[in-house]
Amino acid sequence: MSEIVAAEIQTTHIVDLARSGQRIDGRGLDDWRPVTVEPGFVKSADGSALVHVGASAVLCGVKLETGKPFGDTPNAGVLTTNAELIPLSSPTFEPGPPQPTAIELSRVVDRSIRAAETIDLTKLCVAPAEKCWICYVDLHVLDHGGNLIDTAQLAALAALTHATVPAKRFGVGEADYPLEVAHFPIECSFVRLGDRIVVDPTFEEEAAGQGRITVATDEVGNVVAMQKGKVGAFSPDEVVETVERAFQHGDRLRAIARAA
Amino acid sequence: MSEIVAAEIQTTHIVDLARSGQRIDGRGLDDWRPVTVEPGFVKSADGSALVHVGASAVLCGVKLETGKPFGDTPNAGVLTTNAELIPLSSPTFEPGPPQPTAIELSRVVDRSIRAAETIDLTKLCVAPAEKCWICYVDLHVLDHGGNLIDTAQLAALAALTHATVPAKRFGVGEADYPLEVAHFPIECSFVRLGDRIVVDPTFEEEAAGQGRITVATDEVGNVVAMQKGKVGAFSPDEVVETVERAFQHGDRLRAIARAA
Amino acid sequence: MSEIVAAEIQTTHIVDLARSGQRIDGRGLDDWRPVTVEPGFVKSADGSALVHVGASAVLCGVKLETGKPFGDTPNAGVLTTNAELIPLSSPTFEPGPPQPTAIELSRVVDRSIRAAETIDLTKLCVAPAEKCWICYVDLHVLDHGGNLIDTAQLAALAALTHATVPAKRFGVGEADYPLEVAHFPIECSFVRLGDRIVVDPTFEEEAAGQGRITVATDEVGNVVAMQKGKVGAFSPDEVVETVERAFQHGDRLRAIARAA
Amino acid sequence: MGSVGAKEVPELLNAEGRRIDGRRLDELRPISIKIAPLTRADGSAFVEWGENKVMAAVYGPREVHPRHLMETDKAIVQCRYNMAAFSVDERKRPGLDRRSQEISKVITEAFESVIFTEEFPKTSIDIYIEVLQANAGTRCAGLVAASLALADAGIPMADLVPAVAVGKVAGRIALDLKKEEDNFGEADLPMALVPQSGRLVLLQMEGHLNRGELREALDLGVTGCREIYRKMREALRARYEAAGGAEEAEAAA
Amino acid sequence: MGSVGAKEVPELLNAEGRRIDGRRLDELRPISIKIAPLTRADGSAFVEWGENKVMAAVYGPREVHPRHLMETDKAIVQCRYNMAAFSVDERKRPGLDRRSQEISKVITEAFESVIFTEEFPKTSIDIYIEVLQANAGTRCAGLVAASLALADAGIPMADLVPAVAVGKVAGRIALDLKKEEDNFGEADLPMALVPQSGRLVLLQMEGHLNRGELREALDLGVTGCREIYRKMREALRARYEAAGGAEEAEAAA
Amino acid sequence: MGSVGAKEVPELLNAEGRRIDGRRLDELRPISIKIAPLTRADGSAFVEWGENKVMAAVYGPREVHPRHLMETDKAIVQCRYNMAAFSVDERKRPGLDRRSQEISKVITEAFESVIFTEEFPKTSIDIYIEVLQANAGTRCAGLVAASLALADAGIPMADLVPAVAVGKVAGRIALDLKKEEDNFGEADLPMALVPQSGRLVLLQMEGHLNRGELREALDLGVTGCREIYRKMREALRARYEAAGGAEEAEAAA
Repeated sequence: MSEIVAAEIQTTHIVDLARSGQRIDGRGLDDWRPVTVEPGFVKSADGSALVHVGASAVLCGVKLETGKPFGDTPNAGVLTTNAELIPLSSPTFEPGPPQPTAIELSRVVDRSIRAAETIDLTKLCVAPAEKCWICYVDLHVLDHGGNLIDTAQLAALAALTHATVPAKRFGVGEADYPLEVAHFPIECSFVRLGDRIVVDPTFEEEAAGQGRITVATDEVGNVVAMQKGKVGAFSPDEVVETVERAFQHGDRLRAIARAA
Repeated sequence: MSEIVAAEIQTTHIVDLARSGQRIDGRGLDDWRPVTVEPGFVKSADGSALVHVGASAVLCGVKLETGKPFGDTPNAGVLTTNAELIPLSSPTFEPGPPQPTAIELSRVVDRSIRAAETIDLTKLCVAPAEKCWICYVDLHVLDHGGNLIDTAQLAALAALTHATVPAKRFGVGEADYPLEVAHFPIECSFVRLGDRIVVDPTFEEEAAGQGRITVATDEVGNVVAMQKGKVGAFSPDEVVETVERAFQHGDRLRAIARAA
Repeated sequence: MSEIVAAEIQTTHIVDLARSGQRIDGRGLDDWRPVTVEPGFVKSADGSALVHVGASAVLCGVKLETGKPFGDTPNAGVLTTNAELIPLSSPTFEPGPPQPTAIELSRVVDRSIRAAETIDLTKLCVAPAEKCWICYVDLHVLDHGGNLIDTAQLAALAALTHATVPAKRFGVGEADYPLEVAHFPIECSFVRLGDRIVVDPTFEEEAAGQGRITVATDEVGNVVAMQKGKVGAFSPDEVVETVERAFQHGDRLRAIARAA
Repeated sequence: MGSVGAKEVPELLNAEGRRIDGRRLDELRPISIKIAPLTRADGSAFVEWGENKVMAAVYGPREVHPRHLMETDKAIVQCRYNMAAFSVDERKRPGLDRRSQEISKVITEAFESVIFTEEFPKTSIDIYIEVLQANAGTRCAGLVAASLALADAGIPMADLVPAVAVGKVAGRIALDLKKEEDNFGEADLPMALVPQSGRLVLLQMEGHLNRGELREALDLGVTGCREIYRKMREALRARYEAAGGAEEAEAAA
Repeated sequence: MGSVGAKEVPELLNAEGRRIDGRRLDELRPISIKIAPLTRADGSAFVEWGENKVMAAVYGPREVHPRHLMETDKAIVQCRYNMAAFSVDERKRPGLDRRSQEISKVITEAFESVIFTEEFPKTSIDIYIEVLQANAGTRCAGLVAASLALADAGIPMADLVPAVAVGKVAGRIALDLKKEEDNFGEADLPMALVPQSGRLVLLQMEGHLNRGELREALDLGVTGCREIYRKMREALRARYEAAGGAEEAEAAA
Repeated sequence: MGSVGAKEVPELLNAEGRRIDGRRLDELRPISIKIAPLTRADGSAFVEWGENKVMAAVYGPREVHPRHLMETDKAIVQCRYNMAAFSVDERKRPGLDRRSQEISKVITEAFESVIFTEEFPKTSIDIYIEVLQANAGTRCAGLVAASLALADAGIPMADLVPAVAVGKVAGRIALDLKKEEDNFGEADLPMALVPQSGRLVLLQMEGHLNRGELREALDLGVTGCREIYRKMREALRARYEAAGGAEEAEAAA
């Protein structure tokens, strides 16, 4: 049986299940897989978190260094997010420079963090136009079991939430202090399976899906970022539906990320 | 019919025509296609020109920025020419780093501008060894209908001729002022078709040609640059013939570029 | 006859010979091929040497420039070794970025030079944290007849031994002066052929070998670097044996490199 | 949006409800379309939209390059969105940066959602978008130009794909932001619509919108897309009438 | 070793012969092993060794990519050793630097020396080692993790490959250096052993050792490798007993 | 030429019409040629020309790599001109810069114009030129070396390809510029001749030459090429006589 045929059969099966409100792993259409958050997993980072969402695992490490502010934002520090889809994590990833999927992943996570003003970048300024903190958020995908965006975003948020500014090490203060986190955006992704829209898709559901939509919400009722991805389309009503669902999941996940 | 056979038939046809003094588009052997020059096409550039030569179209944008002079020329500004053979412009161009053809294009255009001392680079010095203007000449090929070198060079010359030095924006002067252009080199390319040498070759004539030669002349009777390209050979007498013809075409094209 | 079969036959032949204490070029198992060292081969370098070991040829050029010390070693200059396996030197090398073999070559040569403290890097400091000498050791492989590591390392040592610090040219002194060389490490490589271990392998012996081991010794009785390479294994006793042999060859080769 | 440490914010909306360039909140910038400006491409279009200038070209269906990307049951779609070095205020280094690669990806996926790729197995449909002059909304302008270039190339599609960005300016939802509005606005939401199905094939968003604002933004965007759709069909009709006319003239000659 | 211009040297060995972390000269740091922590890989292992955290995964035997590397008479082995950007004190730029490429090469050659590659012609066995937290000895920790991942993937091998680094600290030969010892020590000698043959498949060295010290270092390293070998087999046994137990439980259910 | 802001110009031509190194205007620098200095290449040559040292090697006809460049009706020619990092005063970063890529292209095209490529369809003829020490005129020295390496490799060609640069120094047309003349000269015109046809297969020029000077430069260059052609043939003859002599001696033994 050719790969194409096999994939088609699996897609049909997954879509048929969804039509009757079911999923291959037994979840309901609006259920997440189990989520675990281990902050401080990596001692060499200034902040870190290992997040599992079902079979997916992403390790985020935050490092802070001093550097020069950008010319157009002399009073602000710099936040930069990078994702590596290392071939360890999936048979479909290859070594080499970041591919569009990795770039989209890092940019969508970055957008939620940035748009929500998670970190007040002006507080990362040390001396205007001279010196500031550069905050690197590095996402290391370890196991690709689907829904990497949400897994990675949760890891980034948890790593930032538990990060320390190494002021002493860089000679810009007497003591290290916790990085201040102002907002807590949570990204929540859905895929279309036929006429149904399911949350937190597995690897197989993503492959079978006809369009993905990611909605980032903050803790005070704002949508702060969205991204429609993959081949497929959503009606405005469907978009509004995913936004409602994202707000609900957001509250629960936010509690997990902050408590961990 | 294989591609190779088809190409051979077309080559034979083009060479046969040339033998009888004719060309596939009805021109004489020493005729250029229609030339149009639209300066100021791009407002975001400090100078720009869209040039059409027959079916070929090249957009040149000039941008000036302040920077540091090179160590060995502390009293001079910097001129740098870059060409992109973007895949939009021809089925034969591929995305990726510049290929030898793009590099040759930018270097041959750059050589004519530089050797003719088109811009007096010492006038781009702001503070010796400290600050100077860096003049970027970016060539964006939009449609590849043959003779890209001359089309691009004309676009570069026209864009420079109509460029403004953004002194105010960069805080090195009270007001912006026109970039001073000292000389007006014009490049003129030929290909060999059998025993005949035709000017301003089309895409098909370039493919059929047995050697290309480009001659850049200035407005005071100098040859300032030459480049033999492609597989093929020219006798010294033929070289001298192309130089004479290049001087004549140069005068006419120079008027078009400056008037535009 | 397939290439694989041909290679197997040659391997068998080479291993059989070694079992009876013989080699394809008539040498004994512990004999080097003829070694010649031509220092000063390249006038544009501050130090250079062309070294032939049998059919292998490596040209090393040393250049010194002033630059900034690394942040963590403000009182030291910088030594950097680079090897290019240019496709001129072997049918098996391809153009492009350095491949693992070239990287291993440069790093193994660099390790012997660095670990032996061949150059006292603190003497390359001009002004602490401000200015220092950067010493580039560039290895240009011209002919790959086997045992490139030792050939290249000998070229590097000879080029450094005969190098001049261009103090006058860089305006940090009245006159140029010889680069001070404190130690004289020599690398010596072996390959396993069946149960025998032969020194200075040819290209064919390297292909037939089951493991390579390189030992760098200095002039005062220290092993300063080792590297096991290629598929294959060595017992600790065999390692100790190669160390003894490396000390003996080292003394003879060191004399050649310094005398040249 | 919310550029940290940015300069003083201009007045983006005046007392009369007019925007910085005099437009109403639901008004588009002027759009002009030229079909088939290029000779080598299989299809092309040039769009001037406010102060944006965007060229798009389509090649294909043609051989897949590199070969290992070929799919046996359908055409692959490859879109490359690129900005000319001189298209923005500060010169951009040539080549695709991460932003351009992300935009290339979402535009590719938008078109894969409407092109009948299964009609051309083992081929590639290559879409090139070149931003020559940029002033906010270039990805939408690029989508519109590329959609017209696809039509010009005769690629079978479910529909044309109009696109527009909606934003939030001085606390109000506004259509089709220009550069100053985008820099100092509070949200940006580009979208692309398939008019016949009423579904969105591209949707991105960044900023702050509450539930009500989001609904309003989606509705305003859909209305804007439908207006652009009319302009796109008009341009194609004019082109084919001209071409048809020319052909008739030729036939009559 | 001997970092030029480096900071003051800490006391690496006290009067009682104890090292900076209280270990004896011939003592290993604590090692903990987790087999099969990953779901997508064909085999995987996670090793915590002192303050190192290293993940390894194996894929294969599978199709060779890129194709031209395929060998008709055996499997190729491709190992990629990579350090996470945040695994070291000063952030490392993502991607393989020259050091990582060299380590990838010597580890590849070590495993090619024990894997029965001729059983899987025309395939690739891909080994990925990710250093998540580094504290000296990562290539050895990576070899141990990769060796266990190969076993977990069921790749036939002559033997497991334990590895350890030996060094010289305050003039004495010491087993399994940690970061401070590595930075200020006088020699570093990482090695990997095939226990059944007693031969070394990886051996590197840098620093200063005389003949006697070298012999001592080799002997101490072999002893250390044999201890690690025991831990590796123990971890695999525990894993398969647990798995077997689970299967029995399932069968009984 | 005319380096902006460069140092004081030395006296390039003295009252007796002698140049900076004592040569007349139409005089070449000394040239010495070694055929087949390399063992691995199919053909090779080493040329010392004034203070230039250039090595060339030829491999082929051999399998095309990468495969997609293969042509079914002829051999492809691939020339790579490269400068060693230490070949110039200021260290050059390893790898092909834009200048080297352009030179590689024009040299490739020069040789494609004389090699009988149709005799070896589906193969590649690879030419490698390494500049080890540079002092103006390296592309011409490289062409000469590569031409001899092609002959040594037995590649069928219409003719050898001698090359030389002509320039303008202190207002006079001069043959074979050295570095100071090139830096402070007013024009540089490298060329390569096919002696039997009298045609040029490489021609570049930069600087200022009026019509008369250009004619003079071309003529002087052709004369220079013919002199180099004699030296090239002499070197090949000497090589084959030596080789032949050796073979006879072997046969007699």
